[in-house]
Amino acid sequence: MTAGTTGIAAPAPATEIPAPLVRVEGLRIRFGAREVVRGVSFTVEPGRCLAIVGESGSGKSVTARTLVGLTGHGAEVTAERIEFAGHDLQRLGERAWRSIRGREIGYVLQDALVSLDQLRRVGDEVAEPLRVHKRGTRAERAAAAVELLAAVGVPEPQVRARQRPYELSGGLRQRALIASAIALDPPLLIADEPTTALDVSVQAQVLDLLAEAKERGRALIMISHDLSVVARMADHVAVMRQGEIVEQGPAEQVLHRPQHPYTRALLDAVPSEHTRGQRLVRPAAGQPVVRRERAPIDRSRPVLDARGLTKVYTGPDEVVRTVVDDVSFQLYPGETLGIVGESGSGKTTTARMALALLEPTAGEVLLHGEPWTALTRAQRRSRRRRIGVVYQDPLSSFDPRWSVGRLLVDALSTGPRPPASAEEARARTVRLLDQVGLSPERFDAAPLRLSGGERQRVAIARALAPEPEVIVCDEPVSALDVSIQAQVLDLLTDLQDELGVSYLFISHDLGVIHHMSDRILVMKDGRVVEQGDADEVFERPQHPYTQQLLTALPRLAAA
Amino acid sequence: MTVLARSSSVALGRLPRPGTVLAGGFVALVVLAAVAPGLLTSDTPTQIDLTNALAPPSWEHPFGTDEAGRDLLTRVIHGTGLSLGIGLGATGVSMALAIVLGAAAALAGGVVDTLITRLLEVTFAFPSLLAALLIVAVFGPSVTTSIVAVGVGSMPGYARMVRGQVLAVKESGYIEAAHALGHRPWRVFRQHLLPNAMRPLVAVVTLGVGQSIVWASSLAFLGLGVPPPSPEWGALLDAGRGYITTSWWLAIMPGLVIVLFAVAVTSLGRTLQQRLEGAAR
Amino acid sequence: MTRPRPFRRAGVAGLGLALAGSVLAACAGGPSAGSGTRIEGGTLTYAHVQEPPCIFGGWIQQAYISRQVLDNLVTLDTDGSIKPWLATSWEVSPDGLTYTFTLKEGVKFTDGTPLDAEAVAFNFDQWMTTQLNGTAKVSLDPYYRAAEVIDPTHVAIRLNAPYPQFLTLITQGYFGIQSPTALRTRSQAENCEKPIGSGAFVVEEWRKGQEVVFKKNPNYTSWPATAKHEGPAYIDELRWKFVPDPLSRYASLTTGQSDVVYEIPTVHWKDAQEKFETTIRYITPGKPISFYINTAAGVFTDKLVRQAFAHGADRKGAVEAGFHGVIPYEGNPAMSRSTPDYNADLADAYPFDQAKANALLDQAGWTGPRTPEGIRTKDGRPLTVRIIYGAGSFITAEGATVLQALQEQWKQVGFGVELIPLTRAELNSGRFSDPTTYDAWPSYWTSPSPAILWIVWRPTTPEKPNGNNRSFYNNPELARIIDEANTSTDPERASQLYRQAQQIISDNAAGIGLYTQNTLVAAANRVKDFWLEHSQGEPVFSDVYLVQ
Amino acid sequence: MSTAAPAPAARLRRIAGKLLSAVLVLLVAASITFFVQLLLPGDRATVILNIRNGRDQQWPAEEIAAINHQFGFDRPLIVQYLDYLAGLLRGDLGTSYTEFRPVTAVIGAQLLPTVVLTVGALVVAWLIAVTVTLLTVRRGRILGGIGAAFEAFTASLPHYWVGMLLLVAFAVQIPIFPVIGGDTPAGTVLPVLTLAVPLSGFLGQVLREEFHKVLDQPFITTARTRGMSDAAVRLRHALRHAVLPGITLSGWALGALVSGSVIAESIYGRPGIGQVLVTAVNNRDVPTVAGIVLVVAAVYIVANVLVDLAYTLVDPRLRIS
Repeated sequence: MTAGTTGIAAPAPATEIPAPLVRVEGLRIRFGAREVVRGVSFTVEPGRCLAIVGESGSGKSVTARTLVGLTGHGAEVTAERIEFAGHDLQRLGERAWRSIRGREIGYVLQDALVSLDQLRRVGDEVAEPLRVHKRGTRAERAAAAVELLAAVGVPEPQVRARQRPYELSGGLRQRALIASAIALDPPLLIADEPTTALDVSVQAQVLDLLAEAKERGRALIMISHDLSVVARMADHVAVMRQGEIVEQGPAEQVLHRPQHPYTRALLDAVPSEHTRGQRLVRPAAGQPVVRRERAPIDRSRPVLDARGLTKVYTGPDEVVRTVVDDVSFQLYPGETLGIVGESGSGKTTTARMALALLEPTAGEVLLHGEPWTALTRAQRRSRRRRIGVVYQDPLSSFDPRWSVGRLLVDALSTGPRPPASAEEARARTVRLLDQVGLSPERFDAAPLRLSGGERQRVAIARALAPEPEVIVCDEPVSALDVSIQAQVLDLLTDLQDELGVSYLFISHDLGVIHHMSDRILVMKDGRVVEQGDADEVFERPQHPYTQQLLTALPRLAAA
Repeated sequence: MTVLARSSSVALGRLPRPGTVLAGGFVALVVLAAVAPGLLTSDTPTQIDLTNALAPPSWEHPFGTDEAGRDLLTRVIHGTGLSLGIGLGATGVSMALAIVLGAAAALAGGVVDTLITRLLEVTFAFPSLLAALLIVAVFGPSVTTSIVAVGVGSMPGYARMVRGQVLAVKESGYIEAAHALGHRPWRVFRQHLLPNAMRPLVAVVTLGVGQSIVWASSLAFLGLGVPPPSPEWGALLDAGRGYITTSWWLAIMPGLVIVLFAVAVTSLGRTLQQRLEGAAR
Repeated sequence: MTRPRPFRRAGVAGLGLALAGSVLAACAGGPSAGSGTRIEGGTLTYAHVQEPPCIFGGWIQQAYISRQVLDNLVTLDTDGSIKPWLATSWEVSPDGLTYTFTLKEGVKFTDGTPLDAEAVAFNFDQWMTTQLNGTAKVSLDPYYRAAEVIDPTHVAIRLNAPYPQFLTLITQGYFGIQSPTALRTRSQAENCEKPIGSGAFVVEEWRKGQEVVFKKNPNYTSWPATAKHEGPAYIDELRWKFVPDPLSRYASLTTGQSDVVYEIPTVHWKDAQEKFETTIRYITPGKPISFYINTAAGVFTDKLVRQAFAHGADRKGAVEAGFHGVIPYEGNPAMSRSTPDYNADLADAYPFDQAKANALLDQAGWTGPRTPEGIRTKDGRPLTVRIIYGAGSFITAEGATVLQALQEQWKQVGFGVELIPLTRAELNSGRFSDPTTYDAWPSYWTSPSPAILWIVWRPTTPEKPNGNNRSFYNNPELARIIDEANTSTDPERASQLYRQAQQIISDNAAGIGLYTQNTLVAAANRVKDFWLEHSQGEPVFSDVYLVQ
Repeated sequence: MSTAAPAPAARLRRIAGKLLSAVLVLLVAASITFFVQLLLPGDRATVILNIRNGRDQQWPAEEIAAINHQFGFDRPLIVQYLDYLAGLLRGDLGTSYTEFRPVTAVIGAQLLPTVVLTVGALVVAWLIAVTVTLLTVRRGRILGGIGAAFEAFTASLPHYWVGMLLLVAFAVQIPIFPVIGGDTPAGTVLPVLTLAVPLSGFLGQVLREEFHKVLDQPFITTARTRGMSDAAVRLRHALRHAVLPGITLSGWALGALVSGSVIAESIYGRPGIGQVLVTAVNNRDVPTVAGIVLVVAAVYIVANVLVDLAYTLVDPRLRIS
């Protein structure tokens, strides 16, 4: 039997609620002294989707892994009950586990680029569960693989099956990964962050795929940090935090009438058109939303003026790629210009040209109306301090040998008022730290030891140190959890209101962009397809691509 | 994921902790022997006593005595300084060459890079032993020759590594960040590029010392090493090999010392490597 | 890699004594010879040390191996007498200037061409005029004049001066007769790899780096008078393997992978004597391993210092201990005990006497303040002695140990001795021919005849430099005595002059004795009638037969 | 992610470039040897005379002159060099000073045994390394520790020491293998082991390191979630990824193996390039030494091309670019 047929064969009526397929009660997991899951209970019924939501370290992934007996080395799992289809999973031996994995429970990890074996053909990967569970002959399995790929909507499956994962686009890859998970059409499907690292449009398609499995009456457990994604899929939502489920219930209820303050905070933290102009972090429960009031933007003289920026690369194989194609924009004092686009749209390249770290093939950038990219390296050096940068991964932008303090002092020294003495340097650094909401004792800390949020704050502090007029933010929050992201975004807006600095803000996340930007630049394949006032673009998108993006965008409101 | 990573780092199955401790102890002992042999033995390494030649290991002579009745342990201890010196010297030589060539290639790029890479290819294709043979043939066997020969022989490997390192660091975020702050290239090189590129090499160097000593002893085996009566380890081993069937200790003991030292240094080097990698990630 | 072996020099057999001694040693251990049932033919494997570039030539290694395929005019018996080989008889003209040889009838080279007077003459011309075999040349220079064909079976060798040593000298392997046709018509490479002679074996194949395979010559008719049997060789095949590593070499014998092994390490000698019936210790004649003392430059220009050096260390003790009592001490710096006309009075010249050494040094004025290392000085100049030696070649590992032992003792009397081992490349490079490059050089030069004195000690004169006089000791009187001895037709007189020459060398400490060069060979018990030829210890396989 | 295939023209040009650089490498290597040897102390004619006559003495001018003329040493260096290069292009490596034979002949006979030795060693080393790693990596601290310790130990073993011990153990004390086996199969076992054991340590260390990294990869977890057994995961997924750096290393290891073969050959009295090389250097047989360097370099280059091929076979990602 192959998934293709049975998949269509057994549709389950989603109306009446059947008996639970999975029943977990009082699950506790500890690694040595650290207890990472503390008494978690939930059930999943066939044809329904349970979403486990939480931020990193909340224990959601470990919980999921436990259901396939892959909790990890040295894990200590105890529970009042872990049942699958009425069988007690706690008493299973390795052999029994293996018979369940893949056949009874399918598992989808995030980011197929690393979750599929890059050295093997897609077909072999997809069909592996069949081989492992001794289904069919080589030829039959090969055929099945193609069918499966077709079933998950991979175009020209015969070809794809013979390719290797890295030769497929992110979306197709993720589909292939799902295909292999449903190869034996297991009654339970676990998806751990199935759409993270995917562009919105692809994200939507992948979610549809999972939805379809659900329609076929398969139970679905989805692990995600992204509430909006959850909103689209889940019948039932469980919110996890530090190894506990703080709140669970029907999706509609949890997402719209959250009981627990943490859930509420999470929901508020999600940036979107609604959150525009307000802080994402509520001061305290019940208090009114703080709106930001800001001086009107003077659009007479741009700080940054990009004219017809173009970047062309010629690969070693002599294939010419135009990465950025005739991009022009102006950034005015105190303003935030958002550049949004999917991976490979040329956002970052544009940013690096704006920073004059990359020579444009054509066009130029003016800084305060004066030539910038046109200058020689040496001439630029003296002006560099006027334009700072914050990267997505701050850690890699810190010299691993340097302490926070040294990083900032170094940055200060490039500013207009380099500190005269060590004392002054320290004093000003501490002030900087305070400005970005870090305590003075962080001065001697090694960035490696800081949390993601703290690192990004240090990065921002470093960008601010030379008192620049412009800061280029390249995906500054993409690697952060919702709540941390909220804090960082708030920090950025506060600093803007306080210092009147302009941001060239780059992100793939439409919500974030909408929340932050005054004006927006939508990029696709190196071109600007649409630009204009943020609300304008979001409410009345002109370009079909923009429209497509916005429809694909999962929204909390939509649920 | 994080969980797996953490648990695995516990289970990392390289030399177990006690092993590393042992290694450290042994290396420390060797270094002591190198700087102050007098502390470990009272006899002189060249004290000849032909009447007591080829005595098997005993309390009096833990490593036995050689064909001239010299106490082998004493000779091993007194040879330490020389062997260690050769190991360090050779590694130093090769590292110096490697850093200059590798860094130059990586930084200059273009023609210089291609030229240097070609040169390295040549040296790679050139059996290091032949290099040693020629060097010794030109300058005659001596400590310096051994150092140079071994150093030159092991240079290309390091050079490639340095080049790779520098290239990697050159591309890294913090270098760009430093440029973005408007620092001068030289300062960026001095403050960020060089130190960070050299960091992982620390471990490599420790590994190198061990290998260099093994290498130098190989030269001795081919009669190209340090001339007698010097108690350099390789020379001892070479002198002893004729007696392996009759007086095993002459070949086994120095050999063991060499191997154990190399093992110790290697394990330390690897531990160090992991530390550094840990620090970098 | 090949550990360089000494380049042995021409040599006449040692005194009967020497071999007698060794044969005794041989018979000492093991059951009596001749046991076991004899087998027809068979293959014998011989493990040698070093591989020569060519089968024949001027290097002892080549003498050894070419002996298997080439025959000489005459050979040397254990009593030192000359015996017929290719030449059935010979006459010396009264003036001692002409040697007329009568050749064996019907001898053919293995290429079918006749071995006649013309062939012999051709070979003599080759030796004296081409570079292919320089040792043959120096052995006869400057006495040789011409070779003359009288008739197919008679050839006359004419000399410039009487040279009684002539016959002795041509018994060495360097003087094997080759087929002129082959030498003329074939390429140098061919002759080098497969020389054509009339010997008991022919070269079948030379697997470089491994072995030379000899096949027996079924038509062999020209065995020497000293042969243990008449007729072709008993064995069908001789595999002459090259095994540089001493350990492997001896192990190959003990594990039965080889039948005869050359150069048994002295550590294993006792063991070998217990295990094997045939063990031969052959004491090579000629100059023993003795120090050339540089009399032209450095501290040794002063005779007193040279003598102090000689007294300063217990050479005898060191040698006996260092070589586990296998290799005898030799006090005579000029000639080894197995050489004819050996001066036995010098066997213990300069006994160990540090008091005397110190006295001599004081007398020589080396009384300055000693260096921190305890080295004597004179006018601030330290008494340092640079000893160079061919490590692994002239001086084996054991020899080096002996030197190190002596180094310690010399230090006690205030000599700062520096040991400088030299690779073969350095020795060959001729870089140490200059007097300023060393003070002493232990080395040997095996030769069957006292004529060796002429080669080594002939003074260097502007018109005729002597590159072999490594002591740079130019003593006209010594030269006159040696020359007179060489050309004297009266054996008594010659012998007495040779002895006198040795005395002069020793008294002036132009050389200092150390130990004799030996050849230590052992054969597996299944091997019978294996023997060493007497002029320089070439292994002889044409009489060997194997037993069960 | 998917990358367009390079234009054929470009590929051709790149291959041509590689070939050219390879030839260049060879010529440079040979030239270096040629000149370095002229640096050696002493004079070639003297050496040749010494070797031929088994002497170490000074030679009369006329004899030196004769040799100089015979071998053309009396011509200007540059002429000798150009002449040599011209020969190379004709595939003529010159004639050995000491053996009177063309260098090609001198080397030819000896090349195969050395190739057999080195390649054999490489293969055996891989076998040992893979087995040890597969069996010990991630099998708990004890086993893993033992595995790692074994690798660290073997990696530190000097070739000659291993050779010596193996010889004494398995040829002398327990005579399983011949002491002087030449290049017979039986005689090849110990030499191959001599070179393989230390190398296996090196490979093993790299392999183990990589294995650890790979086993933490998500795709390994994916494989497990499909119900795959640990053994299968190691063999079907992890191993292939883990061998990659080892393959690169193998390319580099060849140089070391050639050097090592000199030692192995001398201990076991085995024919091969190594033996010839050392003798030739000792005899200052310039054409032979240069010839050997040329051949070794060529073999090395070819080997590395093969290694690259192997690499792309295992990791197709490298085919592009």
